[in-house]
Amino acid sequence: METISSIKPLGAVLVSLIAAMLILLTGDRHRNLREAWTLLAAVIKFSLVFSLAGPILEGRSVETTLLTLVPGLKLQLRVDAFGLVFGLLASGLWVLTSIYSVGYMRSLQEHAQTRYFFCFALALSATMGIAFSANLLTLYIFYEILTLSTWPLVAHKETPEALAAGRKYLVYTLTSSTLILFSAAAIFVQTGTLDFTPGGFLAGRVAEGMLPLFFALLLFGFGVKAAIMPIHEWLPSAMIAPTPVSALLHAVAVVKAGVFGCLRVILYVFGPALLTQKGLWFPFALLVSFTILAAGMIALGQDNLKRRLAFSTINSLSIIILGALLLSKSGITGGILHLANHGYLKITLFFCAGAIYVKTRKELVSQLNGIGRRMPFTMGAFALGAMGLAGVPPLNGFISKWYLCLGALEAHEIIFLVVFLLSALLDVAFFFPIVYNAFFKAAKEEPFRCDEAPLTMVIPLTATALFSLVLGVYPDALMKFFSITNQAVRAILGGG
Amino acid sequence: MIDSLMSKYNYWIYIVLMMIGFYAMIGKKNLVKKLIGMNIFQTAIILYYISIGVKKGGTVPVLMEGLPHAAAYVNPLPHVLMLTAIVVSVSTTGVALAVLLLIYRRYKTLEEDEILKSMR
Amino acid sequence: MNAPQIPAAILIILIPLMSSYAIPLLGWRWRGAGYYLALSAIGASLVCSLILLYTVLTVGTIHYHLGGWLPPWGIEYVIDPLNGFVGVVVCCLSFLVTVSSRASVEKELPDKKVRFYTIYLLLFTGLMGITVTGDVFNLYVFLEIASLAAYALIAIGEDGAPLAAFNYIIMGTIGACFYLLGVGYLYIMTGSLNIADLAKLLPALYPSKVVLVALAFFLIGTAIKMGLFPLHVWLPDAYTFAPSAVSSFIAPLMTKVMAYILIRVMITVFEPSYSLKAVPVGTILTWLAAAAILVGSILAIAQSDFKRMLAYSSVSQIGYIVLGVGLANATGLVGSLLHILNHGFMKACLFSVAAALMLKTGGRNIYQLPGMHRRMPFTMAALAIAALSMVGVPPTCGFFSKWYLILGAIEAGQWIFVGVILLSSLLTAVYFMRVIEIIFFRPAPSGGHATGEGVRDEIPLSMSVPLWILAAGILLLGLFSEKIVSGILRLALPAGY
Amino acid sequence: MITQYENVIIKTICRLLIPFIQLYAIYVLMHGHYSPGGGFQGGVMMGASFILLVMAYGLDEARRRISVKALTIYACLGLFIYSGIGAIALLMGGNYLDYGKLPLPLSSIPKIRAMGILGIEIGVFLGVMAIMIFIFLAIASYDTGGKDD
Repeated sequence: METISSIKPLGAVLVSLIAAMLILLTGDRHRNLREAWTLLAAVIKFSLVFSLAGPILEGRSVETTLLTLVPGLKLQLRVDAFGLVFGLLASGLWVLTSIYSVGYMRSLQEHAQTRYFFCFALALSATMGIAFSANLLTLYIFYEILTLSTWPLVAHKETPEALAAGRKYLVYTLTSSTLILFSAAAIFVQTGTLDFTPGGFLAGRVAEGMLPLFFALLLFGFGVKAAIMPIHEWLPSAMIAPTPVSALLHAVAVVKAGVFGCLRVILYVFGPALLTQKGLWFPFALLVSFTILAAGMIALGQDNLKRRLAFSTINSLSIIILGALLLSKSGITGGILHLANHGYLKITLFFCAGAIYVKTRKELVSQLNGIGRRMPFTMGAFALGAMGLAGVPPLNGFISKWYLCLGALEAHEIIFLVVFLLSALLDVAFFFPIVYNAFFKAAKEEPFRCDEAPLTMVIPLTATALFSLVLGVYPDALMKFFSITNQAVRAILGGG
Repeated sequence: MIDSLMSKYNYWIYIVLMMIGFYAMIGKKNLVKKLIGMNIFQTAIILYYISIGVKKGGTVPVLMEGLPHAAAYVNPLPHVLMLTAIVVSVSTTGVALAVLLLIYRRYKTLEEDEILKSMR
Repeated sequence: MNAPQIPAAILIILIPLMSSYAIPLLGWRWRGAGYYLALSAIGASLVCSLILLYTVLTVGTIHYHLGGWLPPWGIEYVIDPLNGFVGVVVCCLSFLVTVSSRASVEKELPDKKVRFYTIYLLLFTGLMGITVTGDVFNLYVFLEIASLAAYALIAIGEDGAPLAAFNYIIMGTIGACFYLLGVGYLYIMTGSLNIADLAKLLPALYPSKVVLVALAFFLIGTAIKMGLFPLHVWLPDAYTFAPSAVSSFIAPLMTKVMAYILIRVMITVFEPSYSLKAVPVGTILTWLAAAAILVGSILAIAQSDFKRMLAYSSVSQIGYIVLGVGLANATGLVGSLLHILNHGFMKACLFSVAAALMLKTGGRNIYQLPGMHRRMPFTMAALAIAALSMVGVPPTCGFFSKWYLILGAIEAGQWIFVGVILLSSLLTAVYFMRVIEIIFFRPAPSGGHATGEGVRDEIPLSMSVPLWILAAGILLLGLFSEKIVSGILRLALPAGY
Repeated sequence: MITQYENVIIKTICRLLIPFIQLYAIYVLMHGHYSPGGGFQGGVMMGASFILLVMAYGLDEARRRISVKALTIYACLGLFIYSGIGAIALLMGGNYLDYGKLPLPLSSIPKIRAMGILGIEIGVFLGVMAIMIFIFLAIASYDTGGKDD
């Protein structure tokens, strides 16, 4: 594969870092200027990432080598098709979330907004770094930065519960990164490299007996952020964070970084060939299947809207991982596509939850009767997002689920096909009552009038919802997710 | 058995002295006694060094008429080293005494347990 | 072999030594002289150490013969990449710490400035002497100079300081005496005190039990001096009660230099194949180190006094350094040496923050710190960086020494120590993240005496500039650690590795 | 606080002994470089003579004869002589403490070396004497506090 040296990947990482510094320097005194930095950085970042799509689609990869970290390992950024999907997703949604954040934070007159925007920008830098890391150590570095920069966001409210949630978040994520570090070091000692290679680089270079250990440690290491079931507990607690944080970080950046890490491990460290040969994938596939179903069931019982969304997130994340674990062409395609599609759908839902909270201070599902008449745009978008997650055509969720089901068939594992279908049913079961109640059950005394959240919030959530629709009809729209995904899958399976 | 033990009597002496000092440092509650123990400890080592420089029939290491060979003199180097060690020991004692004065001025006692009680 | 006789090798200790007793003379007329004289002397030493390191790296090992007497009869100073590196670390950190000492000395010891800087320079002289000397007995003398100065400096602190200093004197003297006994046993066997000469003579004598006893004495002596668990009991009190300027000087440097002695003895005087492998010293060291790492971390969690917490964290970090030595392979040793540098920077930064807190609030209790990030944002940011580095978060430097140590442990097949290192970084996270949470996220106590809440009240420039250089150093050393490793540390490894 | 000891015998004997102790101290010093003895031993004896003085005549009398300020100067001066001679050798192009390189108008290198080491011994003598007295005074007058004077 041809490689181009360019500073664009570095630029994409640094631009929000610089913005973070500027935000800190600007401080609370010039709020408009501070928010301007965020927006400016978001737009620049997105255009930088977007400009990388061209070379990738031509089958090349773009690389920035910064310096040698330890002998044999470089701090290196390399954009490949898979990384680009995640990069495009995160940077694109940052633009919208920034607009939304401004509206949300100002409407609620939150405290410590400078810290909030600072950490937000920092987290985005780290996310970009994760997307573009060329090796496991670089990935680990950015992964740790992401953990720490999102900690203040989780603990933002500074109430005892928020602090406790922050602590829980730290305990889970730092422990998990310890596992990653351990296996990275052990793999490095045995192979002398940690560079991601499409199709994996471990085959024949690591002691046979260690493979299951490394696989388990790495998957659990990244799996904590991806909230695989026994180690998911931090995610619902972290929902105490402000809604934009939940939206971007807990539906897009942080948890997706975990999923992204899992997929990197499955597809670029071990590789489909090795995993099929050793049969390592099967126990984990069972575990994530359990997560999918259990999270769906738990979500049914949640009354707090954000907690319900959180469990729905856990459910969807495991679907993505399961897709990749099936190791078949369509399964991997579906997984990567769902990574992007789920981002748009879930952020829509979170945006809606935030808008509802800002306008009405309501957080419980049972309080939402008739809200659709008061906030038609918000709830319309919510309905679209819910349908997308359930896999209703013509939304983008349908496409990825279609591929996932195909993947299960290709792998000749009917049981996982059943899991996918059941999970779609569960999605319907826990989202549609909300939509139904919002539109068709009138609240008792509340007068009927349109009373929407601020424009800065409504525009982003409408945009994401509509874009999900567009992606469903034309999957290659604007960002060419579909082509890029195919590119990635070809590289993985061709190379393996 | 006894012979082999006795032939190395200088070692036994220094070890016994050292252990006495060590006991005083660890076991005594009075800080001055601890300090005295420390001095015994250091002196034991100094004695040990001096004893290893000595040889039977050796004389003072000052060049003398008729004794041209180094073999006739005791080894002066350990003694010179001990001169330095004595200086060190004196300064340590000096500093320790000064610190004891500080302690006494602050707590009006030199018993360790009483000091610890009053610190609480 | 015609080794270069570079005057820098002696000036590096002569300048601070002469300056130290120039201070009381000047002090009659000009009481502020101490600070400037100390600063310029240490600055001159820094320049010397850089010259030395550069010469070592370009020309080769420097031998400097005092009085023109050739070794093994005369005392010689030897600078090879190992102590050239340690020398630069010590000088560099001392310089920064000394710059920042002014304000806290003014606050805590206003009437003892002159004496303070006299002894302070003596301590520095002792540390530099230990670093450059190539003679085991000369090393003992410098060891005692440094220790005596440290006892005195600690004793002038507050509250429990004299008792802490006295305990340190007792323990330190036992340590030094054991070291001296080790020297004596080696002298009986070889008749030499020169390190290079000993290294040549000893291999023939390895079967002898006397050599083994000497090794054991060296080991115990240095272990006491650097506070290796379970001989660390003097350390927490001494670091806690010492004046801020002293603890930020002693904590990062003293134990590191002592660790250097351990490395020098284990690696250069004895051959690693003997001292670490043939006898189970390596195993003993690694297990003690593992215990130190865990116990230090756990005890640190239990503290509410900021300086005491840092002291226990030092106990645990010393464990890292010793662990790398005990692993007896190149990667582990590189990790140790790198950790000497990294931990020096981190601890200097953290204790400088403690000094800043003492200066501005007069207290050390971490539960009194909520809202401090509004009063002293830059200082607290530096604290956060250093704390993250202690936890081992990349790309700060703390991560990289841990990385080498982990690799070293894996190469040695010691999986359990990998677990220990990783577990301890989690424990470290517990106590440092707690501090960060309290400072940054807990709301400041409302009402009461905290009327100054939200008012910017930063430390003076003389403190904040070094602090920020240290904090930036933590980041830069992390990013450029590979340069240090391949440029200097690889050369410092013994031939057998 | 050590006060004057009212005993004629002790006072008289001290008065008689002290000059001889001091003379002997100087003898030990001057012979130090080619026979047993030297700066440290001489310095300790010299210091001891003053300590005897303090014990017999009390602290106040001793303070009148020798001030802390003077002691500090002596100590520093001694150390300066020591390291200064070494540094002069360094300046003359030799190694540190290479007495052979000292610019002394003497006929042969060994003689220059002997003079050099004598200079060193004198420095050590002054330093040790001052420090011994200093330590003793500091401990004897513990109740007066320890500030910069």
